[in-house]
Amino acid sequence: MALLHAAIVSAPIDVSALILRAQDTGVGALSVFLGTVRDLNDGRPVTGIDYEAYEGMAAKELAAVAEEVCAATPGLRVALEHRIGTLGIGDVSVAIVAAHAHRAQACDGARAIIESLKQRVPVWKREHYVDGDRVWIDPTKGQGAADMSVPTQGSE
Amino acid sequence: MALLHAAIVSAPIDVSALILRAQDTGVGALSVFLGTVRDLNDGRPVTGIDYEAYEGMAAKELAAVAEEVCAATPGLRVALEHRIGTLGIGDVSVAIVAAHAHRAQACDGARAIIESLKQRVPVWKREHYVDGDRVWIDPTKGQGAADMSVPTQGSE
Amino acid sequence: MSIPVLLFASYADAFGTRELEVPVEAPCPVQTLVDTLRGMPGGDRLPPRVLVAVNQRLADTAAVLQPGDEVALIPPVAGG
Amino acid sequence: MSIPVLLFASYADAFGTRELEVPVEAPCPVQTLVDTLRGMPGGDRLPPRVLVAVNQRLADTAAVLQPGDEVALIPPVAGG
Repeated sequence: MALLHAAIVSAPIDVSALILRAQDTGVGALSVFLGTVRDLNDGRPVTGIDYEAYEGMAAKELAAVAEEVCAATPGLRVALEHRIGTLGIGDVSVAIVAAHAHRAQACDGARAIIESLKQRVPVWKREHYVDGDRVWIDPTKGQGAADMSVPTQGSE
Repeated sequence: MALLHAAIVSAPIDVSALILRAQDTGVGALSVFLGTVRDLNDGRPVTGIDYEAYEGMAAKELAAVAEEVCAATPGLRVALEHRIGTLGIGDVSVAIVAAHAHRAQACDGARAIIESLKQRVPVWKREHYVDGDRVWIDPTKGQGAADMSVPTQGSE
Repeated sequence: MSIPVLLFASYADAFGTRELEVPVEAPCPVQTLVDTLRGMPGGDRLPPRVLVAVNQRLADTAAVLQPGDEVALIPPVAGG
Repeated sequence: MSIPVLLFASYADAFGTRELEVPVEAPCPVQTLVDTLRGMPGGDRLPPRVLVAVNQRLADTAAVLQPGDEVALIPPVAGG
């Protein structure tokens, strides 16, 4: 079990520093997942996102998600952060680094963590639109969707 | 088709610069794969690796691998580099950044590129061992293997 | 007596506050707290199923709240 | 006449050079070049199947080498 770092942060995420935390002499592959704020969601132009967390619980769940994947993947080394506050287009909202001797475990580990994180960690986002409207996103609904053909499980 | 950068380089890879190349306002997820030199291969302690390439062909194949995955994944944005020369433990030998509006495409894209790269791009590596021995690695064989129970498709 | 409940995101908007005193007395089941919340101003904006965290862990509706527990409503999460 | 052949990694070690003049005359099939290489000093260290790139693309053994082609032997690749 090698969860090296898990945190909810309000400052910009230093991806290079996270990579260094997960790096080790026995590591042959690192898989890094970055979630970023994009300018379009379900066909509607977005100008920014407010991220809010239940900070104490979110920090615990973030660590629990990573620890569970580490427990299922011997030798996996993980460092991750989720940012909260108001983010602009292109800003990194979440960064997950999974390192292992072998690439399959590193890639599958990072992927498993982001999927579980999105299901469990109490973080919410409110999108800002060009018309000034602001909407809390509910992934269980298809709200504000101009293009419902995009599968929700594929969206960030 | 959005292959933004593909190169064989001899200087250390600037991962942050590669991420910036792939980043865009429409990107919601980036998957970064880093291959690094580890201190143990098939149970034998390694002190460093010489990477050699057929440079002209390797640059073309590196681009071709990425372009094929981009062609199969509309909206994918890719930047990648493979380093050659003598690398020490922990040094990054290959970096692949795959960016997309959605995470499934970003993660699957980066993974598809590293798998294809390892099959096709004319790059070779010679491991240095603590006893001074140096051996060119042939992934089609199990040479120098003290632990053949490790599946070769999982090793870096 | 009352139980303070933490509210976030759309639920904080629904009730117009980030912390609400709910007029139930501990010990009481989570379900009683939720039912009471539904009858308060803004409670009609809660979805049919509401998740409740007790001491920062999701709790079953049958769980019993104790005095001093940290109680929070958890809207559908949307991190990442 | 001869065809210059680029050698890399373990193949360069086998022949003790990074570029070898192979005594065959173009045009000739790739297979003829490979057969000739096997008979040269170090050629016994080539594996049963040898990949050949012509002008930086992998070529079939039946492909015909033309004067001026860039020819290279490609050992099993090990990048990443």
